[in-house]
Amino acid sequence: MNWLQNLPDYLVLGLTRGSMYALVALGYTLVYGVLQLINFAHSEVFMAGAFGSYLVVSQLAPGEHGFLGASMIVLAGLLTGAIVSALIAWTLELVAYKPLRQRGAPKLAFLISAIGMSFFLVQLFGKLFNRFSGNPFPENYLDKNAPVLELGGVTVTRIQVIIIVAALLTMILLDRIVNGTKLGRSIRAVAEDAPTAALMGINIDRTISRTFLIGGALAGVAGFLFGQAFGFGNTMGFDQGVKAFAAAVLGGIGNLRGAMMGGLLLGIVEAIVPPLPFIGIEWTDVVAFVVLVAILVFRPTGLLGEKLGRAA
Amino acid sequence: MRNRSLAKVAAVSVAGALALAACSNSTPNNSGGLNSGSAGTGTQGAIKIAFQGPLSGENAQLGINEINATKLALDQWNKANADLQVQLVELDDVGDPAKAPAAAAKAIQDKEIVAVVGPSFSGPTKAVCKTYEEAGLVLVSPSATNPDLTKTLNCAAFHRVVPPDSLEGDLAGQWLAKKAKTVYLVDDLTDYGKGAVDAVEAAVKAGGATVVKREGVDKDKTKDYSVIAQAVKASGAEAVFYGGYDAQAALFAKALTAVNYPGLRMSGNGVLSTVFSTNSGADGDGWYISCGCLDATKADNAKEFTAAYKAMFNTDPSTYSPESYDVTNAVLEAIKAAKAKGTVDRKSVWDAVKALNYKGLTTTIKFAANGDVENQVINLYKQDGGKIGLVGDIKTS
Amino acid sequence: MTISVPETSKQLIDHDDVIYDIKNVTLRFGGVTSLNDVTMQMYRGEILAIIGPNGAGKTSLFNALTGVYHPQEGTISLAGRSGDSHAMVIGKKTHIINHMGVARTFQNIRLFPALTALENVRVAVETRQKSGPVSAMLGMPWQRKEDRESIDKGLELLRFVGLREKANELAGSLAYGEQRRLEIARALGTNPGVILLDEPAAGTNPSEKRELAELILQIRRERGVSVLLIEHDMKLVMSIADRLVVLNFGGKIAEGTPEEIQKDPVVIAAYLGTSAEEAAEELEALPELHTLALDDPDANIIIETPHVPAEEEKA
Amino acid sequence: MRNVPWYQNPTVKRLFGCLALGLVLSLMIGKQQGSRDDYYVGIKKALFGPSILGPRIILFLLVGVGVFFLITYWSRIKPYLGRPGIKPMAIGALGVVMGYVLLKWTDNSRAAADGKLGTLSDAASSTEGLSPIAQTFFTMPVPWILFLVSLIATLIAVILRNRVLGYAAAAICVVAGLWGYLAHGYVQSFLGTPDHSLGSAFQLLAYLTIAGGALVAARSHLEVADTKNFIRRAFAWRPGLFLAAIGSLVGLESLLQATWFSPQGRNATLVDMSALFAGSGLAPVSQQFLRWGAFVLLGAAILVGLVATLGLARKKLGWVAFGVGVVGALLTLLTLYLATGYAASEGFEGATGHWQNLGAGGWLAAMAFVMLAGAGWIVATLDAPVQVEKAERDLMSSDTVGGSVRHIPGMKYALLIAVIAVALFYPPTMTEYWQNVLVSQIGIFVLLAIGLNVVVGWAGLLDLGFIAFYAVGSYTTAWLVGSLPAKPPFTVSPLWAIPVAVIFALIAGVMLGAPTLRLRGDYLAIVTLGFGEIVRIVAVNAESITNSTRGPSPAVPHPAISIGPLQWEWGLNYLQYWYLLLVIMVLVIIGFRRLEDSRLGRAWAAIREDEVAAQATGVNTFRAKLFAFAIGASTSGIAGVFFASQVGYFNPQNFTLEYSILVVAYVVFGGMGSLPGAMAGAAVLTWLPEFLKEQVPAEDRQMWIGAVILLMMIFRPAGLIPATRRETELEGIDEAPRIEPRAVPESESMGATS
Repeated sequence: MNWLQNLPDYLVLGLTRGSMYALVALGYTLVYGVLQLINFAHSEVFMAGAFGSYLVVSQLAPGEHGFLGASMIVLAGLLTGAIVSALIAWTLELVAYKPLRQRGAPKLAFLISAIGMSFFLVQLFGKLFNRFSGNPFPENYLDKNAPVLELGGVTVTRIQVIIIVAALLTMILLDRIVNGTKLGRSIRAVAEDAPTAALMGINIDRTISRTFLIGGALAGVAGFLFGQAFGFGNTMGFDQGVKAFAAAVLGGIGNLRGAMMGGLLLGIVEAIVPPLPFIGIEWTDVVAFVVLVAILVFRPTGLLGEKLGRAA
Repeated sequence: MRNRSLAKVAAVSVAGALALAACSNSTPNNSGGLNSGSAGTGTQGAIKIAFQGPLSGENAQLGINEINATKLALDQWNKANADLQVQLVELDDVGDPAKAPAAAAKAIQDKEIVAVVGPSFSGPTKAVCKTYEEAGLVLVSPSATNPDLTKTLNCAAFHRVVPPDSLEGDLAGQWLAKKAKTVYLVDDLTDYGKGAVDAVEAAVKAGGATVVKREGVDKDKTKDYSVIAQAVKASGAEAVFYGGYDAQAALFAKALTAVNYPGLRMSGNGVLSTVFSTNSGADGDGWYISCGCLDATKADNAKEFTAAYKAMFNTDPSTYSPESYDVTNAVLEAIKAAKAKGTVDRKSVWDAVKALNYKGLTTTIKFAANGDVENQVINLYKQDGGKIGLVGDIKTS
Repeated sequence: MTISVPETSKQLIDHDDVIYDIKNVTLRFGGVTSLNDVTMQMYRGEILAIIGPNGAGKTSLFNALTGVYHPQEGTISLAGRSGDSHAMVIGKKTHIINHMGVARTFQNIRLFPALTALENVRVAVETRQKSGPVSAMLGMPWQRKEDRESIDKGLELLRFVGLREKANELAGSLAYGEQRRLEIARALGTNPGVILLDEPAAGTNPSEKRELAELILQIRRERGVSVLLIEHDMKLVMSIADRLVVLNFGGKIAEGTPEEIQKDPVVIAAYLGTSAEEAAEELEALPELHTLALDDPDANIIIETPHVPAEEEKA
Repeated sequence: MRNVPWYQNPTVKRLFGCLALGLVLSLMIGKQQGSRDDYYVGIKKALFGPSILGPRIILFLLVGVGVFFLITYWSRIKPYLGRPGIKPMAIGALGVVMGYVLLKWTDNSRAAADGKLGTLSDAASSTEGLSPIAQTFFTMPVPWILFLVSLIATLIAVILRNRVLGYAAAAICVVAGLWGYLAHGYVQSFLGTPDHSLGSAFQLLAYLTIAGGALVAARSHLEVADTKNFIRRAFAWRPGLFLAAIGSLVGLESLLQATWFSPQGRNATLVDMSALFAGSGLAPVSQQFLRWGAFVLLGAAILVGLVATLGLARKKLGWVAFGVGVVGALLTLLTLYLATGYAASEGFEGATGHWQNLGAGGWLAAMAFVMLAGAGWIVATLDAPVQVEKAERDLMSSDTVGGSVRHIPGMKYALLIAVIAVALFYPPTMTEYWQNVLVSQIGIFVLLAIGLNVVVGWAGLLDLGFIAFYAVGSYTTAWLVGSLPAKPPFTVSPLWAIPVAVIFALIAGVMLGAPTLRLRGDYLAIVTLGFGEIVRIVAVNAESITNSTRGPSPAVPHPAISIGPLQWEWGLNYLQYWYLLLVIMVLVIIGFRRLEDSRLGRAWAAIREDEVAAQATGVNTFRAKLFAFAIGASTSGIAGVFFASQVGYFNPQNFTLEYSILVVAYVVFGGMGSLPGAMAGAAVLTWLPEFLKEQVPAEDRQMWIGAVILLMMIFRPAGLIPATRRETELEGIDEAPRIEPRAVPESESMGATS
């Protein structure tokens, strides 16, 4: 069977797609953990990362580069993406969330202010740069389609390796931060019980804004990877954001391992199910959402449940 | 023009209003007072044409390609015809059928507008054509290619200078069937993409080739074309046809290269643009593109147009620019013809458009009863070295 | 102590009519056993108090009785209103159990703060009504009649708890004690046969406590509603309860009249965290029992005036 | 004290924040647009483009610094804002600037391309033969000088609280406002084309507001104003007066200045029109109405209405005003109908039929008559004389002396009547473009917001796939009229599709709700979002049922009614749709208001507040939530029917996720759980993009809307019109105990019994 023969190829594609979902989903989950809110503008943080890294990479890329040079450029892209996105996320928290928190606004008001911020950022970036949907990153320095690995007919290209490795390293780093540092402990404490954490001397405001910084950096990494792999534009965030949010919910929102798992699972499902002969790629999103609904109906708090967040 | 005076503007219409009052007083007991109001309607202050198309939103680039050409044509016209100055009104319908009625209302309520260039897209056309018809405004579209518009819509106001998708798709399908035994069809789930692929599908089958599979990839939602590219490759099809627009086709082109797809790639007129060639770069080389249009940067009789366009907008003309240029010129000719016969109003321009016989850059504009041009040519293009070039008439290539 | 248990208390209790029949109920959360083999009965017309140290499983028992939690073992059968036949509780949804004649209040007040006091009560009253959305939109006569009835009943209940004047104020803006009473009024709105009060006196001042005790007695006397009570304030409990059940670590350790419980070394041990023998010895060291009432400074009164209710009755 | 690093100093932080604000503003404002060839060009233009102060960035940073000082010294500025008259002055000043800068002053695009004051004055100031009054006004700095003079005079009056200065300032403002208004009138009659521009009327109102500020300053006793209560007292002073006053103004405008009849784009006022039809075959009653009837009736209505509301022999005069108003309104409409019909039948050039070629005048007259009749009715039926007296005492000062007025008698009805009059008679005076926007954007989304308010606002369930039910309604209609590839068992007119669409949408709502309603908030959100997307994708892919992206073909016909002799078809006229929509909306609103105050409405509120407590109180939460979903969905379905038959052609693109999110934004922006709020939110946010078309590049509109939403949530998280619990429902029962404790005390009761 055709599909079965190509399954390993689809799996690799799903893994790359899923890694990026997971990176963005982690941002949703982190914020949900500390604020119990959907950060609707997170998709725009992701988009900003792509633009930010492009501005740097497009300056560095022209000319001949060896392997080391190319790696440096990729690293620079990852870093600038992370920095720009982290800054945008931090600003976002400062402008769209903090004032509302101080006023004790209803929960939906946060959602709407984030939506407002999202509209604003999409169009501001469109105005500042351009409104095309598929701007290409420089590619010549990278030779991104060069095969790195061939295993029984499955080819893994250079860009795929970069995406998976970068995502993996970033997630390991995140795990170290959350479980191994003082900041991580305060994030977990705030997620568990903010008032008590405050009594324990944790600065809630600072913890929240640093959580946004971390989530933003992850999205920025994803932004660069996505842009380098598929192109970027001011509207790239929305759909990617919706899927990543779905992935976060799938894994159990507020749960970091859940977000990683949800992202990978969603990516793989999207890559392997639609090419089935009796389904079709036009049903990709339907497949994704049906899987989501089915899982939620049987596990109302996602695959791994809400570990970081509070269960009601 | 800062110190314009209102007086010029007002002279005509005020005369009408005052006459209305004065005369009616003097002729009691019959309706003569009412009729005398017609004194004010004999001449017109200005003649306007409207352009309706997407000037914002996802599809803005196509609209901008077209309106630029329209502006160029008008500019040239107004320089050459001091006695028949024509102004342009821009109507943005975002390419969305639901937003089109508002744009149409704006055109209809401005009584000085006598003809409309557009709408650019088929969906908005369907939504507003009847409204225009009722208002007596004639439409000439440079790019609405859905076959229904001239088949089932039954809207006398509508004309277009491009062949319908069915014709283009038909010939593209025949060409594909000659080149490949197995064809994989991908559309972008839009009105245009689906229509084009429908026609290709039928023609490919009729030509004796097999359609391996037909799939759709959402134009707005998808950036990652790797799965569909892998599916195309896995199917082993000898050729793939993509029905959709430029930016997405470029993404698809890259994905196909990434999976090392060995077969033939082809697409329709929506892809013929610099956006495709710049975005896809080397990955787009080898793509064949069919289009019922002329590449204005290449065709011989269009050098002047290309130069003037580049001079005015600092960029090469792109998809549908030459068509739009032709449409605008044809409409202006119709206005001129109407003026020669008497007054320029919606009715007279309508009649003049129906009677047009104008040789444009892309085709000879002479409308059949259903609103399509009588003479329809489909050309084949190919991208090489990052540039799209003309191959020739698709029937003979 | 100004409260006196009415002489009629005994006559109000019908020991043949069991409301709740709880048999061997065990409730676990993961590895934690929250209720362990609890068996007890509640009779119609009685004021039954459940006491025990923090974490003893009192609120878990309430949640099991009202269908919020579903115990893994045992049975709970219920005849909510007088004349009802017994039906099983476990597995039924909360609102169904409420419809069977059980109303409750919460330890940490759970009103609908953005609704007015009257509306809070009306929500409860209207759960017994029939009219649907269509008749409401069309303004059908029977719907208007029901609407009227719910206002009348709501106001009557507000008057009963002494909040008639506050009918139009937002529940969230009421004083703490008023919120407690409003919660009781809301519970009564569903026309229950038994009302479960979860620490109704928590956080109220002594005069409010007296009013509350009066109100609880009134609920039974005037409305014929049996009362199941969780309370830490021993003074209150001892003064109004007919019978007490003591829980510790999820299990029932004692059951009896207030005076029996006060003398029970097992109970005292539970509160002191010692063995029963030690407790019996330390029974003299009365001030230690201070812990019984947690944050109530004059809780040790219970020992100082141990026999008040019983003696009054005998007299 | 811990040593704080300099960058954590709050003042420094604030300064940085304000400078950042300036930076962002410089990026936002202006026509600059990036390019794919040079990614830096947009930023370069935004920061270093030309401005009056060199590079733009300097200008905007200065703005930032200004904001910084404003915030920093806010505590010192704030006490001044409490001064009587400051608030109306500030609001009025803002209004004048808006009227001068943002709004249109003429529709005649040949006179002024963008129709704004600046461009119009270029042309008007040099026009021979235009009245000097207008010419002077339109000589450029004049309007701004007028504005500055008015503002400074008022400011002095407010600061000094001098009575004479106050009156003088008020007079200056009135003169300035009227001057602009008249100047516009002259231009309009000079151009002789009908006009829909609002600039001059708006600046007049704004000037009057400033004048009000000056008056308040002149009359106030104290240094502190209690504006809110002052307004309440002003409205409570003479119930209905506010309605009568607006009615009078509208009436005067209609009789003296507005266009009544405009075939072929001409401009005939009432006088012109009566002359036009004088002696023609038009029904005599209408001829007389045009000639003198309108003046006499409106004059009488204004006189009687004002006298009645001002309190002389109120009741009977109230009925008289009511009668005159009703007769006037009916006669106006009759005349408009007959005259247009007659003109068309006589072949008058440009006249095309009944109700066609009308200007705003007739409609404004009808509006005025209805308002005056309403004022009369309020006076006639009112029975709260005590409050009327009480309010009078404190009316003319805006300071705290007066105390607050709890209930404003008749206010509810006055507002209602005003809204109805405007909803009925304002749309016909708008341009076709705005009529279309009103119907196909504003109206439909208001209906959707009303529906979603049930789900989000009342039941507290976050539904991000609401547009799916709208799609179900639209496709059901298309199916029932036979426009889809899948054919129905029988075809009907779209209007009869409403019940079926309601049922289908309801079923869809229940189908979505039943399995998913046990999910908590955010899980529900993503599941509903998925559902919305699934519906859209199915509509795209199920070609044999929905005709995919091509949409219904042939187009969905316009609705028609034919019951026996009654034949009515909704053609291409947007107004007909508006009135149909109005009927639907009124029915839905009445139903929903009752629902909100019903047992289900309270159950929803209970669930929203505390679901566990609601369950423990016996509320069947699942059932109530399902009802919310179903009711919301069916409202959305009705909107879908309306949309399908109005547009005729649609495709799955009209049902994207963005719309679902927008509707949620409308509801929350307006005020969650508040019916007027949700409607206002939808109306404002659908109107805004159309308004912004005139102000900013089309591409940037969504950026500004995002900013507006963001600011709204930051500064007013409860929304435009926040929800309030309705106390009035208890009025009858509540009055007694409220008064009892106060009425019993010694003095009064003793006096009464002895």
